[in-house]
Amino acid sequence: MSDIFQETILHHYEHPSNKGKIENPDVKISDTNTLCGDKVTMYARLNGRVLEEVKFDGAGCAISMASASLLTERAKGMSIRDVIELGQRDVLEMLGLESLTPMRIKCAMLGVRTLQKGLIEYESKKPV
Amino acid sequence: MSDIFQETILHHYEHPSNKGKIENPDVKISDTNTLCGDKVTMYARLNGRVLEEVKFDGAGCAISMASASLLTERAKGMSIRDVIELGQRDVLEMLGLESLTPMRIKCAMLGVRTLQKGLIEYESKKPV
Amino acid sequence: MSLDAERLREDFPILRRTFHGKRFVYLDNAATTQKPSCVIDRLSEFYRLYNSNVHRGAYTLAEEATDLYEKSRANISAFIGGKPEELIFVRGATEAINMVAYSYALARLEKGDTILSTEMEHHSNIVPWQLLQPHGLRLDFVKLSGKGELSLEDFKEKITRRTKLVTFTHASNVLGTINPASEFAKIAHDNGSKVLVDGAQSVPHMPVDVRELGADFYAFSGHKMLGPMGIGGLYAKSDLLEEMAPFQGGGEMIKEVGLDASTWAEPPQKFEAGTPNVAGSVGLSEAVDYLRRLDMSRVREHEKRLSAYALQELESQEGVRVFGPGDPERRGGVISFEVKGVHPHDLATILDREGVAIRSGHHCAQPVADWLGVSATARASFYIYNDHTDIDSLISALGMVRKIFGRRA
Amino acid sequence: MSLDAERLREDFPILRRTFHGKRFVYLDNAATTQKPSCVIDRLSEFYRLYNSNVHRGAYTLAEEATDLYEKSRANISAFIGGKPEELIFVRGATEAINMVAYSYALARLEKGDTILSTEMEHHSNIVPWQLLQPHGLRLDFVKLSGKGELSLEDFKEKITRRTKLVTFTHASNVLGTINPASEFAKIAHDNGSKVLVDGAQSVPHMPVDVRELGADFYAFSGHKMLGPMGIGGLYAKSDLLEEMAPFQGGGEMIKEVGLDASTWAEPPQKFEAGTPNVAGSVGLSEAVDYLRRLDMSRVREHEKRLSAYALQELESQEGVRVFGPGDPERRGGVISFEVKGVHPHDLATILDREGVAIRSGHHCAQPVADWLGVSATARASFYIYNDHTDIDSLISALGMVRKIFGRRA
Ligand SMILES: Cc1ncc(COP(=O)(O)O)c(C=O)c1O
Ligand SMILES: Cc1ncc(COP(=O)(O)O)c(C=O)c1O
Repeated sequence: MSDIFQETILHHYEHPSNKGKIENPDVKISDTNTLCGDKVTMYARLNGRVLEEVKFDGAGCAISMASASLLTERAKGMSIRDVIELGQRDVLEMLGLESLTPMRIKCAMLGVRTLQKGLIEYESKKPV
Repeated sequence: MSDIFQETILHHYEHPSNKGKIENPDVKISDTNTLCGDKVTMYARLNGRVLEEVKFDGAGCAISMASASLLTERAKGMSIRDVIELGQRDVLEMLGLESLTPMRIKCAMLGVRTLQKGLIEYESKKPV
Repeated sequence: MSLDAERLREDFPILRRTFHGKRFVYLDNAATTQKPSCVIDRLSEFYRLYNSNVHRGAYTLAEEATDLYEKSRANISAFIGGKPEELIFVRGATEAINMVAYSYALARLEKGDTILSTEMEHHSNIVPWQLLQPHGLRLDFVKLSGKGELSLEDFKEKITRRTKLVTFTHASNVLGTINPASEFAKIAHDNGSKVLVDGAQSVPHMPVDVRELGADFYAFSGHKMLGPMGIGGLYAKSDLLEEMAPFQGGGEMIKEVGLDASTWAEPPQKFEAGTPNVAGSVGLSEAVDYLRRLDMSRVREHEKRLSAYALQELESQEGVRVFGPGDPERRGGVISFEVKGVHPHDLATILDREGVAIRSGHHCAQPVADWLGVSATARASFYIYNDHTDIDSLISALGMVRKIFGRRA
Repeated sequence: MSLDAERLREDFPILRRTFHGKRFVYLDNAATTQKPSCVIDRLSEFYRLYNSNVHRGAYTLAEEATDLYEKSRANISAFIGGKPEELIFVRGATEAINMVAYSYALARLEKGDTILSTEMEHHSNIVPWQLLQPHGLRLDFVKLSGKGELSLEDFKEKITRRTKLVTFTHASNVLGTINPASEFAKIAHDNGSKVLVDGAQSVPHMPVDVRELGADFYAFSGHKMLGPMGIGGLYAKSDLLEEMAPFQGGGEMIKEVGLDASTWAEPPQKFEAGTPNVAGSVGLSEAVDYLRRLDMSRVREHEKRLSAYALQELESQEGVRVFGPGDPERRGGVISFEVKGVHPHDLATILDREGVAIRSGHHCAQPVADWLGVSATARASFYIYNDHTDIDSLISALGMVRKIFGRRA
């Protein structure tokens, strides 16, 4: 049954990676999934255009929390550009899922969309 | 067909009785049938509690005009009380009809309801 | 290829009824249209298999219903050239216009700003604006002229710097007149005014593209285009939806609710408070598919031909006077007329005995009746399932009217 | 005699569906209920035989439709103890409450007057009042206390001379709590305040008599009581309807329209602008007949028994916490709960795989969730076609939840 709650997701839900705050982060941004009430805050410390450290905080369902946790692992060391280009396919792949219903896809995308918004804001504020 | 447009109604529609104004009437009152746009003004001159003269003016469908016309004939000489007690059955009888649809009943009752309203107002204003 | 109305009638169960022993000839399509079996069946199917509340359920049925609802939105919006998120589901054209009145005009305009409507409007495009007058908004009306066209001259005169919104019907439900909507919209936009088009009598009857027309807002009713009752749409440009205030408050339209303050969901949800009429949206989407299969240009051609025939036949009748423009190119399939010496209600009653359903009255457009100088008119209005034989029935029933009233006149 | 839910299920085609190979157990009745065949068929019949616009047609079909519409109004109004002319047809409870907000509160109250709502309300009974705050009306909320009851003490404290309207839900859609509506109404009336009761969760589930309750306004949704989507009612006392201002402007609600000014039709028409949802009214009337045949006291008894069983079973599960009052006498068939360590969404997803449909979220009542100190709850809600076996399915599906999440916790 429920292939959706397989090992990776449950593991990251119960033992999230990089959960917590970053002191004096370059990026700090929160968002909620209105439909569900999932809440997430994404933190990043940058070195030039590269994400040196990524953390998250929040509360929500297994899908939203596991995907935020997986994202922090994945995004570390990536460039801003590459993180901004992450899409649904990438997130599903991280989660080890083939598909999700439209409702749950929103949970899965909460972390990455939030981080992307934060990076875009960061870029637009940075003196060129 | 259309027993509704029988002789009496067509006659009174085309040759209405007592159509016109009464100068210095005791009762003068207008009303419209919103659904149809039928308009009627009823006039009455009273002698004590008896209607001595009744006229009507207005424009509308055959049913409303014929029933107003028939009413002026019928009401002449009646007491206020008796006019106020006239109901659907009486009006249908005057028109020589057994029944009317709810929509057309409103047309048929326009004249009598208006005159009744006028008489009630007249009574309430009269010093006792 | 023209429409085969006789074939199409088979899709409409109600048209198999008889009244007073006569074949049913339904000519009150401007009021509401009949429904094809596919729409009726789709509604049943929805309730038998997919009925659920939308957007919030985490179970399969709710996902299915949400999917149906949002696909219906996209389909119906595309039918008039809009994007999915530009369509708000409402009860009908009336609610659509009231929404613009409250959420845009009342919330965003300033005291002294003017709304320019016209004398050709349905009450739904007059009364909502009158209700704003006590709040300091002004209201003016473009005049009727000629055989029942809006006066372009008067329009240009009445539009001023204070005119923030111009609102007019795409097609008149009394005179049949089709207004040059894109021309009017251009004048309004050049003046810096927003444009609301009442499409209740156009979306069902001709190809409509809101972008080509240049409408900022566009209102229509599902029940006048083969769809169920209780569903319709307000198209609005995205940037306007962003800036508009909510209309009704409640579930679905919020982002977060606190006791002190709340924030709103993104459009279109922001304007859809409460449980939506999902079944209605699905039924209307089915109606749109049906119309699309017929092809709206052919629908328009069909009605043009019918109108031409009806105009010609009616005008050849003694004592009959037809209102509105004479040229079928410039009018829709709505024909108001009067028969000398016979009140429209009496006319309608006699026609009903012959199986012919027409409307009589002011058709919720009293200012048009006032302009015509009548208190009521008789009105025949056509749709895809009407054909020449229906008009022949109408004409022969008018013979009966003459028999009853005429011999005495 | 108690309800035979298994027999009743045969009337509901959707309940024959299976999901993921499992029998469908629908436990989201507080969101919307399923429809019996008689309601679905009645809708089809309306469109196949009686579809017409109402009130204005002079032909037989329009008379028939008008008759159906007004008989439906009388029937539905009588179901809650009202007179025909006291029932306004609306889309649902949300629109009903918004109508009171605009037509009564905004139009008739004065700056500084207060509306007293409660922390127990659905967003539909919070946001419409918040939208009035910029117009100078004040808003206050009676507190929740105990296991999820409204604090009588706080109510008595918060009601002041400026409190012109008290509004509260008859039954909570999250906690299940049934409020002592007539007691509250009496306090409000003694204070000179009008009373609006949100009956969305009561009319479907128990005998309701607006006069006994002492409600001045009463709001409810058809889709939550076996009826179609897109139809509901606002009951209001006649004298209030007289004094209220129109809500939406348009056809049907007018007496006479001039360009300068218009006059209004009598209630209820005054509040029903635009073509009404006649089919919806007919479908809801059929639903009311179905419920009347079942007998609303038996419906209430049935749900009470089900709730008692569900409460007992849920509370005996490890890690399950049930919210709301414990006594089935004082609660309706709505049970919110949480399972330790499992987010309500994940719970709902796993249950769905077992064929059990429950809701998770804030249920459009964020202040209740805030009071409970959670961001979401799981909610099972019952209706006439549910029975003990459905609750057994729920409980055994919870076992699956434990299997997946539990072994790790
Ligand atoms: C031109 C026009 N506008 C608006 C309306 C109102 O539509 P509805 O009654 O469906 O809201 C109608 C039809 O009644 C109409 O003909
Ligand atoms: C208590 C309560 N009030 C109001 C509503 C709103 O009803 P609707 O969405 O049908 O307008 C609901 C249901 O959603 C409810 O549970």
